[in-house]
Amino acid sequence: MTGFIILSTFIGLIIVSFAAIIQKKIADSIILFMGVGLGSVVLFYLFKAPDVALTEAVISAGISSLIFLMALKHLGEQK
Amino acid sequence: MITYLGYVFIFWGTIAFLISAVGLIRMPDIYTRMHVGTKSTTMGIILVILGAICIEPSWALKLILLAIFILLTNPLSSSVIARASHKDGATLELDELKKVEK
Amino acid sequence: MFELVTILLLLSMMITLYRFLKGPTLADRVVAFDVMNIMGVSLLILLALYFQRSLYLDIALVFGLIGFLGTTIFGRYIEKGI
Amino acid sequence: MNRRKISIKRELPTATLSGFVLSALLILTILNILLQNMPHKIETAGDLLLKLNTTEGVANAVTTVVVYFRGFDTLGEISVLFIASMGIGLMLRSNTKCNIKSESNFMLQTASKILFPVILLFGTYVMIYGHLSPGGGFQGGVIIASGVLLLLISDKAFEVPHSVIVALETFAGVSYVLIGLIGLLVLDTFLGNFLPHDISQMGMLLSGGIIPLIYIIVGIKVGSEMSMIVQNLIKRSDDV
Repeated sequence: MTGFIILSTFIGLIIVSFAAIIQKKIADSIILFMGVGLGSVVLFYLFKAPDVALTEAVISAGISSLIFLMALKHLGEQK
Repeated sequence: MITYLGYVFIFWGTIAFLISAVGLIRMPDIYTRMHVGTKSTTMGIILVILGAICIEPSWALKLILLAIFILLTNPLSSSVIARASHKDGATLELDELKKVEK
Repeated sequence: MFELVTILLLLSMMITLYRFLKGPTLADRVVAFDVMNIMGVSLLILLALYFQRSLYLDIALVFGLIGFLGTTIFGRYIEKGI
Repeated sequence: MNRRKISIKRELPTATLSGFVLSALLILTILNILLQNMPHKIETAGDLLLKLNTTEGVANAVTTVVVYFRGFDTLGEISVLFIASMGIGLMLRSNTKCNIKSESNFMLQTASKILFPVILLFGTYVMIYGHLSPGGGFQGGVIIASGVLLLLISDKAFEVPHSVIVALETFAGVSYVLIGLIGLLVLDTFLGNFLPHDISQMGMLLSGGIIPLIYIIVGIKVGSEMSMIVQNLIKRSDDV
């Protein structure tokens, strides 16, 4: 059962991260990157590494998206 | 016996999640999607937490704390999204009131 | 019983992933991300029940408490407030 | 300038790709057979760490490594974070305009005042119980910085007072080195565990000796530095 969950999480993670690369707007890429963070938390949890999972959850929930969005605003949106 | 009750609770919670996911595809615009996505998942997570309390009664403190956190934060995100998309200029797809005003 | 519940949850996560990938505007993606956050919390609870470790609930607590911050930041970005 | 259009099908060397896939499958099969024949009782690194845990009275193996055996490295990591915070503050200092354009939602303004103490309490819980459950100083500090971030994006007038941040950071840095030096005096190692730690009490809060103390100090330092970074990114109006 655990193997099935790991496999489906892997497939979803690969699809989301591929979609994050090919987006036209950068803000779309950032929200897809947040999805990658969520999937990797579940994956670390399944590999029984709760410390790493907690760190990833804390970082990717709030701080990471703020830093990316602020960098996007500083640089200006490209067409 | 109480374990089976817990699994029944968790089953209905996942049914609520499934309804929410189908509604997220089915609905035409952002306001209805926001409505479907937040109301139904709140009920789903509360049912899952109730089921987990029935299965493992000794974890009740942490799970009730988790339910309180979810009840505090989930309506907040939905209201922020609704206000943001209204300011961004999103419109309703099926607006019945526009016919009345004409 | 556990298998049925988990497969239902993974199925609904997959359906939500469709809206998350396709969504025409940014707000659609943010709503789908919020829904996936809550589904992820319930998946973590189910896995803690499966592994029989109450310590693993801490990660679900973190997601329940500060998982909404990403949604809030993106909402403030969409309304051009931040 | 009309470049010849090359179709993807012709560019992709299908024979080579299928050769790669076949050889990868072969290697996987051989590895599987080799791993199946290994003896099952292997003493992994986790087992060794669990044996060490019983001598130190700490229930979390990661904490044993991070604080006991790599305590000096933790000091270096904290100073790296300090340098990053200082660099962001220096780079964004010249621009003195407020970056928040409009007032936020009324619900968000009300809820942030209720949620901030809860987030603060939860961050402290993650810090203090770092030696018994997943978590530690860095994670607790980042949770507290997330609470500050919630206040910053909900309230236009809120600003973290600079002098408080400076005082907290100085206090945390000085006391980390002082505790390490006391350990060096008493037990001949940097960050030696000079407080009583019973093995029989493993699993209780006070069983870790100086571990909760060090985690509180690391959490204060990380929290103040991360909230300074967040405030510099959002407001860009520090008047130092």
